[in-house]
Amino acid sequence: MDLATVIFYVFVLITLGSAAVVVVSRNIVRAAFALLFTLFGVAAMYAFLMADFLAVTQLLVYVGGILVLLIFGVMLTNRQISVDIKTGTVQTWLAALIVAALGGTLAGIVWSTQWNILSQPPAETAGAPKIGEMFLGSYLLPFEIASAVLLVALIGAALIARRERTS
Amino acid sequence: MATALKIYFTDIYRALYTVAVGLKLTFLHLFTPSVTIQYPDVKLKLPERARNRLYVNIDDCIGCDQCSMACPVDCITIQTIKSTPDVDLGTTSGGNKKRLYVSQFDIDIAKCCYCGLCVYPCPTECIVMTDVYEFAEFDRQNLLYNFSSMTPAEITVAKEKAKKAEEEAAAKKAAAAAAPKPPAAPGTPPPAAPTTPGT
Amino acid sequence: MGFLDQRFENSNIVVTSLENLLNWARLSSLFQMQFGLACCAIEMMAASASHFDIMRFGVIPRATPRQTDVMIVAGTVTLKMASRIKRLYDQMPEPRYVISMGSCSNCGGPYWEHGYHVLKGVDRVIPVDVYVPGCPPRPEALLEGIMKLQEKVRKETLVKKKA
Amino acid sequence: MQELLKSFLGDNALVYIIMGVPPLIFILLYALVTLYMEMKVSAHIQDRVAYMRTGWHGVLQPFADILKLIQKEDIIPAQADKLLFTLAPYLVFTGTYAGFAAIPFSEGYIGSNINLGVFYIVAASSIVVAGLLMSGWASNNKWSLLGAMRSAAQIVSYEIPSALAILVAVMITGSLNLNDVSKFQEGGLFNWVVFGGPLPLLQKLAIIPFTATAFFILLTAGIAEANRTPFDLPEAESELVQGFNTEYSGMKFAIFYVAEYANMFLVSAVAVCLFLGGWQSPFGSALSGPIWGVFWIVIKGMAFVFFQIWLRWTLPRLRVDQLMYVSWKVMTPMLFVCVFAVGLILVL
Repeated sequence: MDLATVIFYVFVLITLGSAAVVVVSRNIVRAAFALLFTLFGVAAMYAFLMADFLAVTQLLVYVGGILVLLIFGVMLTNRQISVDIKTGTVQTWLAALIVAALGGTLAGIVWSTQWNILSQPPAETAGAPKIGEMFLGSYLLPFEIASAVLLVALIGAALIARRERTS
Repeated sequence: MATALKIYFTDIYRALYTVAVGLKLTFLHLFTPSVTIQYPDVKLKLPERARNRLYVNIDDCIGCDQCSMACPVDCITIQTIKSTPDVDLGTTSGGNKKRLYVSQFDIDIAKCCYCGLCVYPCPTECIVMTDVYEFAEFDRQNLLYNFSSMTPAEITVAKEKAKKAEEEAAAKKAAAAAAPKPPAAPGTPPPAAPTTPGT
Repeated sequence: MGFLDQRFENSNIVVTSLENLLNWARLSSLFQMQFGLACCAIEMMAASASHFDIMRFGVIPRATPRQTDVMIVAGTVTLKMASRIKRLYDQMPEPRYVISMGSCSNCGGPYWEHGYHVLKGVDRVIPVDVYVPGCPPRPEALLEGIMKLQEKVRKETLVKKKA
Repeated sequence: MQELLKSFLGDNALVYIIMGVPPLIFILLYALVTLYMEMKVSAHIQDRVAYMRTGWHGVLQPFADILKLIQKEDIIPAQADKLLFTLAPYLVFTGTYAGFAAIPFSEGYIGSNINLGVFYIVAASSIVVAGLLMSGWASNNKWSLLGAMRSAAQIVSYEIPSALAILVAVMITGSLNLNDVSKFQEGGLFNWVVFGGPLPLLQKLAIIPFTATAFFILLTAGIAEANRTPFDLPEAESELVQGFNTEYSGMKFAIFYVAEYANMFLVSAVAVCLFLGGWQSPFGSALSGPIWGVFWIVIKGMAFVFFQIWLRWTLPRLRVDQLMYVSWKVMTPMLFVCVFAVGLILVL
């Protein structure tokens, strides 16, 4: 086992361990911070798959953007008076059923997938220039629609947040 | 609209301009020689009438208690013992004859507020403010300065002598005033009530 | 308690040189907890300003007690403030030192007799290492107090005290 | 350097680990120097002298400070979240240190020669935000929490102008790899991107105002991201008692301190690599080469670290609304103009 494999398993351990903390932890802020390590570990997985653009984007968008917002929200609402936001266990049976179904599906996929590791990185499809060309070439329409949706969301948020002048 | 835009751009311009002015000023100060006095090596010369630590020339003190009365914070404690006519306590540098033993002359320098009011009433100019200001201590007890030069043994001797003399004087007075009259209670008026320091 | 304080049974050459090094570090980097309470604070500011420059001794003001080494209590400690001083002193990490600056914090100063509202000396709530007399002391006097404290720190030892 | 090590050691992963060590050594040495420089510069700006009693002009002071911080009691408040409280400073430092991987210290040395250099640095700095939030929350102290909130809000909003300013440089150089960007600016002072890069003269003259603006804004946004004055609201002493590191003492505080200084150099180095030629010598081929490369990038970076210190002792702190105003209403629109104009000039 060479060093790269060891590092890979360390990242696997970090990802799975922190994911377990996210699920199990009763302290919601700790769960949110554990999510940081999960997302970070996933980014590392992408890096191992030679998808470095995806890895960095994962880090930037999920850790830098979404997670920070999440933590913001959790921290601000965590200690509100008379509202106790703590995760408890409810509807165990239903949850177990859904989890079993989901887990079964995932296990099936894992079982049926051909785990052939590529000896050469797929350089042509993963690099930033290629992704950029695809966005502005064959996938221009979805890309533009996505940006229009984001713009609408942004304007909507501004409208909701804006205080009424009169009244 | 146009004015709003104008204000917007003027604000940006002014922000940059003022920052530049500030930066220039601080940059020039980077090269002005510093004014720092390297204290333990170089010391500032104090003004002539600087008031710092008190000093008492106990040889000149006549125990008149004036400084203690003048002190606004009562940090001076003086106790005196009357001397008998047979002892000569010497004279002060000004030529006054000393009549009292100064058995205790304590200044709690920790309490002192360096106002200098004790200096002016002193008839023999024996209490002065010096220019010593470096006298930090590890223990506050060391800030209680004892200026009296008398040892405890000397104090006991002097006290006994004074007591004897007093008794003799009282007896003499009683004898002179004949038997029926009760002896007057003389007793020296006590000096300013000594107070325990630090309470 | 500090990192290595009183961890050694007896003193030898290694311990002594380590001691010297650590004491040197301690005494030349005294981060300051400002406690300017009255007129002495003005002199404390003067001591930090250009002419006297307390930073020459490695004294840097820090805002939070967690990062400070020496608390300079400068001024009249009122009874109300005394509890705060105690609390902030408790928040300072070991090794910590206290300089009491000026008559008021030394023993109550002008208020020692009739001050119904003044703590008669800050040493009644926290242990004081150096007393700087003066009302208020000159900035140099504070610097001398710092040097006195450095003298004290230089003599500290890592060896466990014999009971 | 990487190839050389590979020929020695064989194992790839080991090479990567060894490649990661030089920035760490650099950060520690640089932090000591900057610690000293900051105090001396501040003192001389105020006509003082600072640090005179530890060695010649107090040069040993940083060592005394660090040695003292090691000795200090390590306090973890009773009500704090012990795990997160301990983890936070390391996370902050890791985020900053990770950024150094993509900085080319010389032609021959770059921690990780990936194609996404700058993009990666921007992403890595988001770990710092998470670390700061963690420290603020775990301290269980209202000032820490407020400081961390402010810090996160500030860094997140200043990432936008800095990303746009990076975009301006990247449009000209056509690469995200800082080593390639530096190579692109070969040939002396006037081929640096801030002077338009090695473009034809006419294009160059047209592009200079926009690149200069972008460079200036990148530097300012960098100061904001490093939480330095005048954008030091997160640790405003007078209102927030050191902000997120209120409760930190001893070594944990020292790590925050080093991370802040490292961040200062990181933002300076990014600006230098993108706009001022990175490890390129300003005199063309004279005084260039791998060793001189290290010298030039460190000198340029330190110049901007000095600039940050200089600015710190010149300007007072901004208000929160002013801070956001500068980011959203001044820098971002200006950079949109810059990006548009640079694109136009490059296409024409």
